[in-house]
Amino acid sequence: MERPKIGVFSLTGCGGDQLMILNLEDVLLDLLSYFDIKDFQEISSFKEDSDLDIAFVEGSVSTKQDLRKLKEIRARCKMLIAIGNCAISGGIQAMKNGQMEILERMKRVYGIEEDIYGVLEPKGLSAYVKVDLEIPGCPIEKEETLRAITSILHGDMPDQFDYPVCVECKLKEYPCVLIEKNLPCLGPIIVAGCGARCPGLGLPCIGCRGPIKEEANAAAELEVLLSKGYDEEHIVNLMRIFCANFGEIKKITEIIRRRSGKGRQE
Amino acid sequence: MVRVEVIDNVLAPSPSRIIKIEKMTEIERLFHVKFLSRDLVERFVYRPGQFVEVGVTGVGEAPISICSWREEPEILELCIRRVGRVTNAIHRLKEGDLLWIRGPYGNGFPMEEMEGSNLLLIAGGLGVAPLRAVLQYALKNRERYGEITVFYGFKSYELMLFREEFLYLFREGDEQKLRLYLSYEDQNDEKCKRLAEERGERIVQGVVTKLFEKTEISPENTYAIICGPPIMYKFVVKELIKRNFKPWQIYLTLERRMRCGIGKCGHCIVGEGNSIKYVCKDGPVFTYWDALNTKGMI
Amino acid sequence: MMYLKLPREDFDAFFKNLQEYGKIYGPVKAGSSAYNFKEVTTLDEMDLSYNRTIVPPKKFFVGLKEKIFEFDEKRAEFREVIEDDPRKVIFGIHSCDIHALKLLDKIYLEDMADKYYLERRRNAILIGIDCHPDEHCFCKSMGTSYATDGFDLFLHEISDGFFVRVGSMKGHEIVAKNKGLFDPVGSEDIEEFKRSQKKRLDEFKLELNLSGLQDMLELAHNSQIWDEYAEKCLGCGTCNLVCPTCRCYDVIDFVNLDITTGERVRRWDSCMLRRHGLVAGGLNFRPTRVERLRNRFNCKGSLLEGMLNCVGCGRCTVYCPAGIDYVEVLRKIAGD
Amino acid sequence: MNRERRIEIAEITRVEGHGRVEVIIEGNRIRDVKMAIFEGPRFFEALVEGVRYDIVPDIMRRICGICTASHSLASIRAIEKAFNIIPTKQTELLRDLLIHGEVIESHALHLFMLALPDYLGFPDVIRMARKHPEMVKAALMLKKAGNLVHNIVSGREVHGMNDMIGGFSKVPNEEELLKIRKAMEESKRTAQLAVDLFVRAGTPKFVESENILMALDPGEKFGYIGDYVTISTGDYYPVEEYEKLTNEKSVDYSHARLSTYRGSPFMVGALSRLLLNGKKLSGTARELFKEQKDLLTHRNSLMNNLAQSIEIVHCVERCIEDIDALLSTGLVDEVVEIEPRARRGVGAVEAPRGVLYHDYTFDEDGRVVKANVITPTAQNMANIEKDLRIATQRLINQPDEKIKRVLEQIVRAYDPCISCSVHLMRIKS
Repeated sequence: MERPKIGVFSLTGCGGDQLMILNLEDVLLDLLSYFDIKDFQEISSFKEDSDLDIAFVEGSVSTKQDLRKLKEIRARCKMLIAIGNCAISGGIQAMKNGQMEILERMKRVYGIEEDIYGVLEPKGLSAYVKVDLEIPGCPIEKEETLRAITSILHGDMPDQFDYPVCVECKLKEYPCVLIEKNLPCLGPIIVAGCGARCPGLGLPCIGCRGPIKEEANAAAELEVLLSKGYDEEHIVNLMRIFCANFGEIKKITEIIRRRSGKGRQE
Repeated sequence: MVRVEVIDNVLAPSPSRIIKIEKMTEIERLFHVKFLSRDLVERFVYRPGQFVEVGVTGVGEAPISICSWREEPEILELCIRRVGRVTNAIHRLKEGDLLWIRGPYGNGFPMEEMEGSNLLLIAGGLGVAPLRAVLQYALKNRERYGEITVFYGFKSYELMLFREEFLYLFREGDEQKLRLYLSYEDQNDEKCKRLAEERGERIVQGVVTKLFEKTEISPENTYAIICGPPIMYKFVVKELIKRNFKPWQIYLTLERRMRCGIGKCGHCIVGEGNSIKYVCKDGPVFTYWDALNTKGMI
Repeated sequence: MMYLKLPREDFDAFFKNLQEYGKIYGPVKAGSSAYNFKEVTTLDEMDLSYNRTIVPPKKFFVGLKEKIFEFDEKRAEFREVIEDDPRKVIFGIHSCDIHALKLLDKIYLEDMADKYYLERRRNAILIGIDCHPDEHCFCKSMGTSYATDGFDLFLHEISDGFFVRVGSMKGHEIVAKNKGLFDPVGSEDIEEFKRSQKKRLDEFKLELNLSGLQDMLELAHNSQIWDEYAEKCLGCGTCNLVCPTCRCYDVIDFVNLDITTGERVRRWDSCMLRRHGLVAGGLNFRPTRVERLRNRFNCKGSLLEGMLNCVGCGRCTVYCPAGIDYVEVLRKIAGD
Repeated sequence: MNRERRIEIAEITRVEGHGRVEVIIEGNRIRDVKMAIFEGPRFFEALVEGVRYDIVPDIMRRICGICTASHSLASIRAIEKAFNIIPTKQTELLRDLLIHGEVIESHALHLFMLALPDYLGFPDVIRMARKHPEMVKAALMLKKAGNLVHNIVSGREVHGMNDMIGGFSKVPNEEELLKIRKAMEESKRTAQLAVDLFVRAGTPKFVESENILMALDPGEKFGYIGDYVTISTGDYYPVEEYEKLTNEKSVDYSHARLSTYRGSPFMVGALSRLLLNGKKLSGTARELFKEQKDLLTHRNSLMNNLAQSIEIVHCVERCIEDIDALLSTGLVDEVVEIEPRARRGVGAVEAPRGVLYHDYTFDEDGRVVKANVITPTAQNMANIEKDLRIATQRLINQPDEKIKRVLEQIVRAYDPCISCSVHLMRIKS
């Protein structure tokens, strides 16, 4: 079998998803040996501008330069795999999307009003190009990633998680932190695959794998958390950490904004 | 604990060799598979309308109805449409490759019970696959059945499954006392139009229910057997009821998510309140009477 | 049935002697108010006054998530994965959970027995224990508050020990082997047992009227009640995963790094999840939460397998993050 | 007329994040040295505005995938200081363990997988592994030992969640800690191998020049957490006054706004820590530090790699020491009451690549009013440019390719983490 030609790229993000691949210490060398690596800036100075069978891309599209780079990658690869929450939905940096204009963010942090970066409101890859597979997480899970890769090498597309963290939480027999500790757990609306890491540590799920697309009942989750005594603003901030670009969450932000009579902070 | 019938691991699939692959359409292929174990061939007794779980290692299993019927089931024919992960993987396989098979499962059509009666087979699209097994069975045991009428609807000539076979029956079926009617949906289908020129009384443009206009169907001593996309059932049943078919004269075969095929995994449960059934175990063949009593069945 | 008394001072010895029948699993505190069946080596690791475990003891017979096969493509091999020693003692199982296992037995063992379930079930010892209902228990209404069979031994606490019912040959063997630890029951013990059972029945607060339930469910097909609860429902699947009578499982294949070997895994599934009714090609037989919710209540309220598919353990209500009360829904359906 | 000569590294490889180097030479004079960053900004300080304190660390630790625990701890410490929360001894030990684990993971990744290929002449670790499989495997196991600390103490390798304000949600148990201990025992040899490799590799001298060094004062023992900054000039400041130290200024030789101390570039990171706090080292690391004292000069920033390797030895031993201390007293679950206050807090830790500051101001409900983060790479930028300038000047007669290789090596020696240093960095593309 000819080794698939791959590239690993990053747009705007923390580098944590590429790092998770490197964190597969036990199998890393074996895994990499299946591929003909043409571009992997984080670990290699070798670079070849060839066509690619698979491109792994992490990070969000947050600048015009990101967008240019993404389009170039898409044009040269057969299969585009978005790795991590940033590449799927814009990630944590999208948290204030629709709430604070990007230039306002620039002003607050850098004290300048001029757009020297060519900034775009952070979004995931699929907002701009066709994405063949999304591996969620902030960061991605090693096991899920490995299984996706072996599945692809086997000739198939991997089976993806489309059920909530609650399922895994029960499979692991963890006590429910929402019920037992009244913690603001987002588990019911967030995609599983992490093995319910946070509830397993007695912590609430903060949603780093993103919502179950077209399925998460965010409105009901809001009601549940309100009934636990959390204030609207905090709940919305919480949901927005990783899910700000999703329709259901946007809707909730709007509802709360209208309810509290607050305008956009501009 | 209840009485237990011990067979070896019922979830363990058996290796079967793909001995022939026929391309039927862009997305449908006919796989001829042969069991590797002689033992299994002997154990594998099935009736038309039953299905098998077909598996590809590393991907999973999918329920596929058996579309052939032979006394000696050394070779099974499976008409597989490429729609999901498993069927995609199956389509990537080549002649000589292995498929992993479990079964046969489900109740199948009550062929003995229908002996002495007329048969009306109504198939839409891929629904022709299980009905082909019924047809093969009935033709092999031709003397046991009365008149056989087949309605077969498809989108276009190119998408017609088992084209050669059915065109042969279309033209020569009368010799075996079989009346085959065809319907095609594509108005611009030149090849079908030519068939209509050839034998207009047996082919019509439109949906399969249009074929009821082509011929007199009597409910007298007749069983109707339907298989097609879910949307088709309601319309076909309506026509049959209009013609005084009783609900127990109508057989349907259903599709559901069936992970285990043996009434355990729970995915195919259908119905409400008083009537809840497993499609894989209690079906996939049901009468319309069952459907009337089981909400959500069709 | 055979009745014996296990004096309190022999309890510890009895527990220790059970170890020869396999690892012992008992109710252990998991959170501030939750319990799980976990392996225990001493009596005091358990809390035998527990109300309910998060997941039911079904996990001992159908693993929560377990490898069932390994395959090897090069060798054209499918190998079943069955544990070496399936012997287990489930200590302190409640009557409702015993009833649930009777239903699971019908599903997994009647025609085409599931080998994994069978092996484990045959090798497990079930030791029941009396419980006291809390505000969510409605097993009395479901007729499952008392187990007449389906266990090997059943322990009923009385003032100076346990009133023991011997429910099977295996149970009989155990008491025979531990003869010295058991006493015959005296008339006072019988009176105390009777009193305690009466008292226990009086403790039930929650009731559900079952009469005509299946008709009520069918008649509620178009009811607004489903919409109302579907709006509240998070669709998280918890109710199914904690249910002792839910039987659904899903199967997934994984490929190892060598790309030619791999495993087939089965995992508990839930009919509240979108994929449950989905077939290849994208058609979903239960596309919305309303349909899924209605389906779940219908399945639980049905007589599938010839018996009620709910044992009144209260888990689905207790663990529902949206606070949906199972009994409340059924009462509304029935118009109570 | 002098011809303009441009030397450009379009994208620095084997570093975290995206950066570019450009040098413009006119005749024998270097007109311009730029290290530009083309990493998209993420505006973390704006993201946490209005956010309640308890989810601030969850957001802020996502600034960086590599030094995630450092950001986490800096963030937590800032909040604890603002709310006057005093962590328990057990918490302090677990945090110490966590950050030492992080340094092992990060340094092992940098030294073996990113930097070493330079010295041994490979484009990457994958190709290096073909020639030196055993060494690379050992390095991966060392890295894994560091990650094991992340996993057990913070919950996962990247963006752990178990370390929180006031302590840890789930305190690791004895069995888990012993697992780390075992991994560390097994890592000792590889850790020392790293030192050998970098000593033997020899370090070029083309950047030799005066460097101002800056590091946190770790207190009694060598370490990575502290509340005061010590500087090679002899100055000493509480971290609350960090703005005096990291004054970001437009300087005449750069297009970027760079951190300078009293107008001069300075250096943070392993070399600074060793040279400023090395006398606080103990055990094998102390011996090695003494042995290599001559090599480890503050005048050669490329020595940062050797310093990192000695730090790994220190970290491996320290993890064992921390675990022994934790086990000797037994582990207990601790609950800390948190009462938000309308106050400011500054938390600092030594990230693997240098001092990291988090600074928050809260309102009375514990919501962030203002936040500021200064990363070590941002602080090093001015010094990197200074070194690039000096090296180019010395190698001016060499061919472009050679200069490029050297420049990239210099940047890499600082182990820059560009993606988290976007802050305060002005790009020019």
